[in-house]
Amino acid sequence: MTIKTVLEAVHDAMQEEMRRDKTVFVMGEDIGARGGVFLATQGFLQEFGEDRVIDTPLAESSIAGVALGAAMHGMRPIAEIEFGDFIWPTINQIVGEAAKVRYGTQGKLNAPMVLRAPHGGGVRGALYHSQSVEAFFAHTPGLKVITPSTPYDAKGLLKSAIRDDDPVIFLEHKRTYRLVRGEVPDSDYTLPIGKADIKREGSDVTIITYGLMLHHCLEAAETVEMDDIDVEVLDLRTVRPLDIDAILETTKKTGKVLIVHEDNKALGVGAEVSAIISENAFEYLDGPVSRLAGPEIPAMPFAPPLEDMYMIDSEKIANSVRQLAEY
Amino acid sequence: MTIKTVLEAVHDAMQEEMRRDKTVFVMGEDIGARGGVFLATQGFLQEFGEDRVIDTPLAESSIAGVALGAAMHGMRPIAEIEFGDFIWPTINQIVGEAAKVRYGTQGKLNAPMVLRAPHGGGVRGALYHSQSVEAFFAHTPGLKVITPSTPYDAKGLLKSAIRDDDPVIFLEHKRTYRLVRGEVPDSDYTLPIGKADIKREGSDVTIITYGLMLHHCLEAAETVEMDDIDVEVLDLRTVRPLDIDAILETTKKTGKVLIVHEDNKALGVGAEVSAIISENAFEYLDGPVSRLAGPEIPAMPFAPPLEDMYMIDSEKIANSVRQLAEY
Amino acid sequence: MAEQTGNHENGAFERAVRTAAESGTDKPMVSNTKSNKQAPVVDEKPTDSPDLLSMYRRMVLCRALDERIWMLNRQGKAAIMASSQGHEAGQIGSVEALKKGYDQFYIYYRDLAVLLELGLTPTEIIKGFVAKEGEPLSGARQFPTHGAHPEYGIINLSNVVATHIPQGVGAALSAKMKGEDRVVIIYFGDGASSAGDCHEAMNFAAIHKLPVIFFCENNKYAISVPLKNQMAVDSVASRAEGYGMPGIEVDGCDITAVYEATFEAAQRARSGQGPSLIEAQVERYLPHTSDDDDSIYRPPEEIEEAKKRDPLQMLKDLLYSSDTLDEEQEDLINKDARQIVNEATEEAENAPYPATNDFYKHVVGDNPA
Amino acid sequence: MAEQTGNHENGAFERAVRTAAESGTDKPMVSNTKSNKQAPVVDEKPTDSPDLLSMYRRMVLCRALDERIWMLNRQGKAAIMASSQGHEAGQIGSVEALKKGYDQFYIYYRDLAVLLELGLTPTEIIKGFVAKEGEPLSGARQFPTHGAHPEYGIINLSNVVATHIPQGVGAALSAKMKGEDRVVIIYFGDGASSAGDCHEAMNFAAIHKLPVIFFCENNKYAISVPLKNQMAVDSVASRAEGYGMPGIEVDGCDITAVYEATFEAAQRARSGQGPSLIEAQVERYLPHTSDDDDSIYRPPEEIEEAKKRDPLQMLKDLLYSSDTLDEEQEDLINKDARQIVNEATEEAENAPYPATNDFYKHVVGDNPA
Ligand SMILES: Cc1ncc(C[n+]2csc(CCOP(=O)(O)OP(=O)(O)O)c2C)c(N)n1
Ligand SMILES: Cc1ncc(C[n+]2csc(CCOP(=O)(O)OP(=O)(O)O)c2C)c(N)n1
Ligand SMILES: [Mg+2]
Ligand SMILES: [Mg+2]
Repeated sequence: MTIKTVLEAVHDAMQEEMRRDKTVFVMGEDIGARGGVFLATQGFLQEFGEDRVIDTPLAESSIAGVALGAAMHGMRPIAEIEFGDFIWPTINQIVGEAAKVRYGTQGKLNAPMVLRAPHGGGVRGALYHSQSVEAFFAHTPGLKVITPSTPYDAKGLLKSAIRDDDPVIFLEHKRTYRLVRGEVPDSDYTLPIGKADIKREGSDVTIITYGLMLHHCLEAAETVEMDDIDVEVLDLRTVRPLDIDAILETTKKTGKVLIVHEDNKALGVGAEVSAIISENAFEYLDGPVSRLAGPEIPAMPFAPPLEDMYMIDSEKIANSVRQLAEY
Repeated sequence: MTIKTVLEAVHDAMQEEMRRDKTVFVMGEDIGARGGVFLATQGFLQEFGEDRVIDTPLAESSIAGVALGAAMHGMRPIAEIEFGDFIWPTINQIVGEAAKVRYGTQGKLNAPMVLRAPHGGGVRGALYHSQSVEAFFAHTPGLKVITPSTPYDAKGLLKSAIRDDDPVIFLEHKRTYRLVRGEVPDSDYTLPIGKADIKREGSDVTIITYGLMLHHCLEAAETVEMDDIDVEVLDLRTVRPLDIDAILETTKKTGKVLIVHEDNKALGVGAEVSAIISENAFEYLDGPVSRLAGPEIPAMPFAPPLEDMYMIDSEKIANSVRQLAEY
Repeated sequence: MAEQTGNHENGAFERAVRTAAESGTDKPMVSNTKSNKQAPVVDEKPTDSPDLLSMYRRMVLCRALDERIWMLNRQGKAAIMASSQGHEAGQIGSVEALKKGYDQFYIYYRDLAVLLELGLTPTEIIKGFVAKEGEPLSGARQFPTHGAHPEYGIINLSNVVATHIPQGVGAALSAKMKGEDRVVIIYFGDGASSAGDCHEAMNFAAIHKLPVIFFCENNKYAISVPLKNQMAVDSVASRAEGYGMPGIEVDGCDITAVYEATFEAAQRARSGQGPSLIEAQVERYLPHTSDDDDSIYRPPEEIEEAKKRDPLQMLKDLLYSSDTLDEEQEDLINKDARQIVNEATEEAENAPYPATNDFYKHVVGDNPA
Repeated sequence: MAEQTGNHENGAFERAVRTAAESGTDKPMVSNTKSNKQAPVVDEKPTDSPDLLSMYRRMVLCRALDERIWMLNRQGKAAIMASSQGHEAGQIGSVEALKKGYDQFYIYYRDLAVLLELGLTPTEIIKGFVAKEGEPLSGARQFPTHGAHPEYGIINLSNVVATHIPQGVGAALSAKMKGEDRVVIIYFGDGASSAGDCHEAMNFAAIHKLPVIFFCENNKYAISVPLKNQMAVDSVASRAEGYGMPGIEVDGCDITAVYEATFEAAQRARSGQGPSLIEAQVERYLPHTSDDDDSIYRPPEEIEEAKKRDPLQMLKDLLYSSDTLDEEQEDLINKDARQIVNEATEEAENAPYPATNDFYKHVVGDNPA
């Protein structure tokens, strides 16, 4: 075990997979000599050469489309979109095309590609360097969408994503990159896509969350311990497919669920989790399935007091937990 | 009052608005001499000339982007995307840009544009002429998303969309175009964006739906009348903003809600409606908020028996209603 | 990566090949007539001078098949159809210049002749139009001609115009990375050239000198939108220079001209000299699709004029003038084509609809979402 | 459509103008020095020979402001900064050739000099970088320099590279439809030229002969990606022909060359002859932004070499050689610039953060979603 940051975990996962499998390669803007704007591919150009480390033109649709083409022909591209906010031009190639490759060819073709992007806010990134983008992909059959929260999860899940035979959208919360540290095994390991993880056991209230928010939720859980509220925290890790079993199990255990995410509320991941619980665990509920999510404004404003208003922190979460516990 | 089809209603709404307001114009593929692939702009070129009826190149991102630019400078473009399935390249300009114009300029600019697209299936359109696309836009603060079901609603709401000062996504279910007829006032009228409409009153179970499905839901409501189930049918009409008041009111009335839509289930509009109900009307529920939605495959396959498996019909709806009624 | 697609209906196409052989010409058969009985032929070399008579025969078959499908549509039996009539020389001439079963063909909906050339049988193709079991590209999940046939190097993923252009470039990137000398040809219309994806893909291919042939079938219309509303220039090929690759305009109704241009572009691609953009000037004789009514926007005289350069007629004239074809033979070829198409129609129509049991399959690999 | 943006801090910029006047030159002041006291000047005509000394003064101010913001960033006070150093001649020369307060300027993040030229004060600009109340473009909701100032014709909606190119074309379409003779200039980098939106927008503008100037500030890098990985050609302007518009390469460090090229393009645009693509070859002296470290990917010698054509130095040399500037004057200009920037810095730093009471406002017009 070694202590790593999320960024290091992402870097190492790619590096190890590229060493392991010659068909794995990376492409994206500034990933070559620059090593990526966040340095996720630092040293890759030197180690793997410019054939496998492709600095692309500023053209996101083709980054996705070229990766998709290569993936259908035996390669395993990892395409980086520099910021989640610039991922929209890939929707046509990812939601429209990659997600339907297998279905539309009756399984004759498949597309083992990973589309990585740092996303999320709380980094003074303003409207265009803070957006959460998971909901768009999580709505789409044919895709898998991963939103890790810890170095351990990030590495194990990214390796699984790279080895997966279908398109995987891998969304790294950029605020976790250097902020979140944790133990990572030194040996090779993978984690299953589509499995949630109980990050804290508890019996009174469940918080379901993912990504950066996991850490605020854990903090909030500590806080409300003083109020004698015993909180279970379920980290979804994968937002498509959702781990329905895990969601229902914790719901049945506590009877009270709060879903927390940074993304806008309407039609976010929380809506789906809530609907799943209503449909499948209605009788176990001791209180309304509740959501605490980003406000219905477009991403977060720049000026610090405005950004702070947007971001969900442990205090806001603790308040919501208390409310639910009292219900 | 005159009996019109949905297609005629859409055509008339645009024609009347173009006559009323010189800043309104249409742009899109084949909308000129061809009058649009569905003939929604038939006769427009002759009446309004090619300055106001612009046949564009096959380039959806620029259709949205050019419309947005024109809208920020005093025009009211109605941009047509030929099929919903080709709307993905506009996401960057619509979700990324148009939705944030007002917020990102602190209200100094706004974008009174309409993006129209025929969408939805049940027309033997296969994977790429059947997709439902509302969820992507409905998730986005700054946008309004309209999904009309009747000629009356289509005309009144499209006029409102054209007169609205913000970007409106107007999604016409292509199966309703010629299939659904209804009375339309001969005089000018508009309908409020964001107001749902009770299309059938009832007391036992509520169905919440929109678009083509409304008609199947009404049919199902008739069917289950024989089982002594009195169904209320709420037509959302606008899927962003959702009419929360109307949703809660009918929930409180019947205590049992079934949401029906053709779009894929996960993170669809139904998820949000369900979550809203859980959060705000938990105590009024006599049964689990349920969803009947398109299966989790990418749009509908081509061969008739496969397409039929995808589509939700009144029988499937009636069964779900019976289940819920018995709960 | 690829699963087997199941049994193919081979009768009709086999017969086409047999008929061709029987009809006896002076020229030897081109080496790459294909039979579906054997596995797809890998790495077959195109020759310098293709067998024109054989190409004529295949063109006749394609035209007959195209007409039949259009008719089936008019009878309410076949779904939407985008006719290849007027495009055949461009399609057949270009395929002929490439290695079947090895090179990759990123096609679009109008490429009926490419499908035939690469090995799909008329029966299989008609099955696509009537959505029947055994349709080899998508199992009739998709519109006719869409899906993929990896063994034949056919990829036609979606109806979304121009999305396949970057994908084809990705296929070429893969070939280059693997050190294969495979060429990827990407077919698309004039309409597709306006899309951002076309620009991004061409630029990418040029930067990396990828083995790609961008093959534009310019029929001067994107549905109803004429060229003048699509671009302020006369030629799509003129864009090539701005990407740093050769742009070649070629008469797309002249099959030998197309063959030669494609052959040269393939040589450039295979020898590491990078992509080329070929603009084949073709004609569209029918409405955009069977759903369209071109009389609203297109003067009939224009179509009459276009018919003067019917690629079928042009090739026939050439064969007559070189005494490679006579009337008797022509009749035989026509008759055979009709018979093949008749049999294919019957077989396809009599086939059942696909079973519904795999409706939920192939969304993702193992654990469905 | 536009709301008032509230009070502007005018002191610094007014002083710049006054200083310019006081410093007394032989040439008359150009007519379009601006004061924010009065309403934006509409339809001011550019002249054939702009006042070089005045332009020099403004360039000095811009450079001083740019250096200050960079420093503020290094002190942890200012947010991310994309420096305009090396781009100033391209920016000032082009604005000078257009009608301020009438023509529309679709800019991108590196266009600091354009903002100054169009009327933003140094205080207002610094407020953007320190996210303070009174920031006129977005109320500090957005990154510095982003938002809009309709009265000045400044639009810089987003950080998403190239999205503004079709938007600018839409603005030009609007002008054409309304029968105004407004020109829209769209500034973008070499990196943006790779994006699909750039292609689609240029094509659209050319088809409709819209009054647009596509102004590419080619500094040979998109962050760390050098031209050779962005395109297989030497010049962005070479793409113009493929769209049917003139493509002009111009030395972007030579302010008069830029002025003339833009002036001509504006005349073409205003007289209905359609768009032009100007490629101004400029230099980037600093890392991509203050977040970047260019030593990883850029040889220092390259930057040294680039500094030999520093636009500020080039203009200064020209003024010295024509005896329009002497050392005393130069000192005065520098001193004034420093003072303006000092005062602006102080004013901006002392301003409060924006109030949070309109946090939920301006999502949509009336009924918030
Ligand atoms: C992205 C996209 N936009 C619009 C359409 C609708 N559409 C289908 S074919 C077509 C015209 C294509 O013209 P062209 O590329 O010239 O090919 P042609 O049909 O003329 O061979 C259009 C607009 C589509 N399929 N995809
Ligand atoms: C669509 C998009 N992709 C990526 C980025 C990240 N990014 C910001 S600036 C930049 C480089 C732009 O280079 P260029 O257009 O040449 O402008 P320059 O900064 O050199 O003036 C990139 C890749 C972005 N902002 N938008
Ligand atoms: Mg065409
Ligand atoms: Mg640059």
